[in-house]
Amino acid sequence: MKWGVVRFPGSLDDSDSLYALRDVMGQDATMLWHKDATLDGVECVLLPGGFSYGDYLRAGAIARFSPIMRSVEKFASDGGLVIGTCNGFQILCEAHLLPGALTRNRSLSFICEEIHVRVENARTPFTRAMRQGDVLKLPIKHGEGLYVAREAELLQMEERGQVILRYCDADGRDSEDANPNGSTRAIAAVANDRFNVFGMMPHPEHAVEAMLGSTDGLGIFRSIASRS
Amino acid sequence: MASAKSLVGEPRVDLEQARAHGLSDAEFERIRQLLGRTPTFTELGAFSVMWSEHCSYKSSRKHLKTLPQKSELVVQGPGENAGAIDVGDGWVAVFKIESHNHPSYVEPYQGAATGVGGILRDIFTMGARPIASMNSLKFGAFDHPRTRYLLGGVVGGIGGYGNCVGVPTVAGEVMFDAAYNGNILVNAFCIGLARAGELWSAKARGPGNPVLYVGSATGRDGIHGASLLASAEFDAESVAKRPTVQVGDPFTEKLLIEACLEAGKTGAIVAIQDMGAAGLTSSSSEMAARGGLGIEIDLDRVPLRDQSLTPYEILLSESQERMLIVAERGRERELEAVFEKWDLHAIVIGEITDDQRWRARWRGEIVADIPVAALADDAPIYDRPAHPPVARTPAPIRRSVEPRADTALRAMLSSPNVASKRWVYRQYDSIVQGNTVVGPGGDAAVLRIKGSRRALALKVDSNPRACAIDPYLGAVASVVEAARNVACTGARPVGITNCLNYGNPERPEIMLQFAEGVRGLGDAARALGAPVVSGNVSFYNETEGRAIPPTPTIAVLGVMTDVSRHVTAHFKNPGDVIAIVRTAQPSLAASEYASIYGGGADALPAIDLGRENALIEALVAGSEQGLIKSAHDVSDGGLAVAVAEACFNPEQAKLGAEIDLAARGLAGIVELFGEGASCVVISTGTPHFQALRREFSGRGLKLDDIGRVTADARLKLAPLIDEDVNALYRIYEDALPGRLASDG
Amino acid sequence: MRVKVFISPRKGILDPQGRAVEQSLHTLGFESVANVKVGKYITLEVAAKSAADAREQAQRMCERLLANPNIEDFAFEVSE
Amino acid sequence: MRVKVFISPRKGILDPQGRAVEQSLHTLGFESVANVKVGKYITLEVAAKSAADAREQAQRMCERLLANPNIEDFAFEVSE
Ligand SMILES: Nc1ncnc2c1ncn2[C@@H]1O[C@H](COP(=O)(O)OP(=O)(O)O)[C@@H](O)[C@H]1O
Ligand SMILES: [Mg+2]
Repeated sequence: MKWGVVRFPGSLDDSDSLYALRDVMGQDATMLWHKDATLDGVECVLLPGGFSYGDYLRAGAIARFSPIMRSVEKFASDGGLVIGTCNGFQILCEAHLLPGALTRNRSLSFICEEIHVRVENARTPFTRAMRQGDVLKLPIKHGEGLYVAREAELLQMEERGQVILRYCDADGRDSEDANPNGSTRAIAAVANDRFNVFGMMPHPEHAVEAMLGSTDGLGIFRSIASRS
Repeated sequence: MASAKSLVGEPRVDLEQARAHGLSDAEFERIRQLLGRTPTFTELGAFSVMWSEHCSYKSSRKHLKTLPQKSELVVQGPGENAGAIDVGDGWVAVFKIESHNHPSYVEPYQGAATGVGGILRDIFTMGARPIASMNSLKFGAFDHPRTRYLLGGVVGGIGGYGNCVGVPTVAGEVMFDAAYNGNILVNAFCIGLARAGELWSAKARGPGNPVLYVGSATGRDGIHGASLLASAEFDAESVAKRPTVQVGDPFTEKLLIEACLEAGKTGAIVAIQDMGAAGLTSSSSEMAARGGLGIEIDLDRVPLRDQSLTPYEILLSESQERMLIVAERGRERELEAVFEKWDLHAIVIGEITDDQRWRARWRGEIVADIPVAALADDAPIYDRPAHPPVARTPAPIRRSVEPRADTALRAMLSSPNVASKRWVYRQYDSIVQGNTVVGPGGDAAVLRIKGSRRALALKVDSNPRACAIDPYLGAVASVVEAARNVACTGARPVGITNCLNYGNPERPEIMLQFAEGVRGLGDAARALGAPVVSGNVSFYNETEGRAIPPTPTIAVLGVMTDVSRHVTAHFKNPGDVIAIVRTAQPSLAASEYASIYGGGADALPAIDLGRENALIEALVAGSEQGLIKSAHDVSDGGLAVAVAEACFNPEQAKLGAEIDLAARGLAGIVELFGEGASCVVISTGTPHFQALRREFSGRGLKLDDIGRVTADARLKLAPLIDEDVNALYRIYEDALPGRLASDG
Repeated sequence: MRVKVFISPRKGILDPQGRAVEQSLHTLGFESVANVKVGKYITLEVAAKSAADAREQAQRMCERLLANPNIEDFAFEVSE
Repeated sequence: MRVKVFISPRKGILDPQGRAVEQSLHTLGFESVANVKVGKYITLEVAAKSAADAREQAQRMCERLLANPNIEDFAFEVSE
């Protein structure tokens, strides 16, 4: 599968994502520049973590107007696969490609630590290589990861299975302590209603090598790659 | 040649004015001699910053010269923006530490943030990509009214800046002590990697080469900031200097990192330096001075945030995120294109000349015209008197009651100095760039080098309590502690950077502390074969006449040849042998125990540097052979705390330890809680114990089997302590957040 | 024309910052303080033919960039 | 009483956020926009004997907590 990782000014995990895809997983992956309009024929677009445009105003608010985002919107509306991690998730929400928004963590401070999430829906292109109920150990590192959406919208999302990952403890149980940022309904990842656009706050690209703590991020990338 | 003119409306330059600029009468006289006339106001400003302690090292230079600066691995010693060491496989590590103490006390968030920004620029101007940061923080007593505010602001600022530029913060230290109530310390470290043979320089070459300005526009930020703030003692009045606070823009810094590293690949950069303290003045004059050349700058071309800035202000501004580049003539376009790509502008503001003068023009006038060397090299060098204070340190207060050992252990684990610093470091991105094998929480950070089996280990340490008792031994202890932390991971210490935080050097007793500190640093560095390749001096850390304790902050870089052999601090398997090795007997002097319960000593145990080096060698050899399962340095809180910490693996169900103190002759307060003797708690599988023991005994050290790792999560230090490890862990983890959440 | 934009967290949306500020104010002795909301205050200048034109531009700026309608409400004022 | 507090980056102090927003507004076609500053908008309720009392409390809240005097200016309005 051919992947494109978008580099915005202020992207930070762009090289790490490319490394995870290319060097660790042996995928065909290329860097895309935010000022370009072309997606270079990729089959999956990854919007990486970071502080695009310094996260000034609101995380992702300015990046969503980068020239490449037009193409990403078009690509998504044609059914192309788009995944946003951390800042990428924030950008996708700002661009209205995903429902809801990400706001300041409940603690008001940046949090970098390993957390656990549970796979809530394994019938999506982003989770199909895993099983429902699987618990993944992944790192988070963000200051604005508290997921919010309108109550009616949340209910609808739950019904359709758009809540893809939820924070939980190491044994997969729900617990207030296991929700690191205070996200509504402990939501860590969501998809759009067509299930081709996906955003997650944890960093799968930082969980691909045992020496660095976890390989659970591979499940996400393998799911996507298994399409072709 | 027309000499520089004063401008209409500029203040008159006389002795009074020179004094207001922090110059001594003799210094002012010397300036007039060097120029053959009275300087203009703009020139006076330039001299005052360049001849400040901060930029000229006038009081410290004589001592710093004595430090060991060479080894076969040193690629760049002091003199450039940062030092560099060959770490193998074609890589060079570039690193430095710097203070941002006073700005952080005035405005903690921005002060700490801009401290991080400044040290990053020192690294990437060497052509190295920054790969990790560390910080060393000293606050006042935890319950001092300003401490929480300062702690929150400083940690927020370090995270706010570091997280946004994509450089992981991988280790550090935090201490609370009433001695810092009015003068906190914020020391920031950064390390980068470059390919061997591809370092850049800050030495101008080629008369006629253009000088380019890159980055943020110039504002009134920090004028007389670093120089005055860092050179003047702190009192209530300086709080009123607030409007000059510098604000950091990490987003622009990130663009600068990428753009500069990309621009460097064109080969069109001759020299590059960031505009740090003393901004345009220091960067331009220092680059010219290093090349033995002159430089001419047209101030009308400098991008300004506010058009009303005067030449004086433009030259002295310390606005952040700005770089000065000397380019190869005719290749400006290539550089401009790279910076445009990153939405930054490179603007030609001057050129290199061959007349060895530092000249600035503004609106058709020459506003400054000074021999480059006068500014950058001819600051006076002082051999300041150094002798001990008349009064000696008062003898420590005796303990009235001896607490129970288990009570003391719990008190220690909940002391902010010993307790987990997770509250701090979880606010830092410690994993970006994907190299952090061991992040904050370990004895030292371990970073792999992609495409190589090698890894780097890093730690920063200081020991002001020991330095207060004995500034020489305290400095030695700080070096060996940082080095030992690095060796505990299996890495061999290869280089040192340091930030020397002291009081007012014009006071002989402070100067003695400083001289002794430098001597200790030098002796320890020599003994460990780890040269000092960069550093920073921060004097005048005083409030209302009271100096901080001498605080040399030491960062050590270690290299391991095979990252898969790295060692961490936590016990691994039940049944493993717990062993300790020590270079001397512990003591309560300068200990956390004495600071809580009283009863310290007024002398430190001697340090045998030969044994310290042997300990490091044995740790490295043992881990390279895979004989060590865990190694943890005994530091604040002594042996009892170190063994407890080794049980605290946050990643998995806790293990316990069973140690019969009585049988080993360790069942005393000093044995349990004493510090100062380099001591390491090691665990190893029983089959490896004898081989490991031989590694130590072959080097004249004794590795003592003191107990076993247990599956039962209890800490048993018979007959004194028998505690539930999970309960202790909660005390240790909850201490900082709990205290911060409680009112007051 | 000068434009002042006031952005507040929408009712019903968590405002952890507002809550933290409220608690700190209580600790500082302002015990009666309630209902604290922390939003953004943006000021700018814009060339406009008329106040109506400026208002129209401000409205579009808020909708497109300055506020996020999912979580924020906005209001603005225009003056010479 | 209702209090509205307006906090802006102090004049002369770098406001990177304002600059980023300004550039983004230009890209979105609002080319004439200038001098963008991004600050905070805080609203709260406070029990007060009088408008003067409320103003006095608001002043102290701003000085002690809401604004950072090193880099920010503040203003406020009080209403019933
Ligand atoms: N300011 C900080 N930033 C990052 N990490 C920190 C900071 N302070 C402490 N740490 C981490 O917490 C752990 C304990 O630090 P410290 O008490 O200095 O270690 P030691 O026991 O060697 O003295 C270390 O892993 C250290 O890197
Ligand atoms: Mg320490």
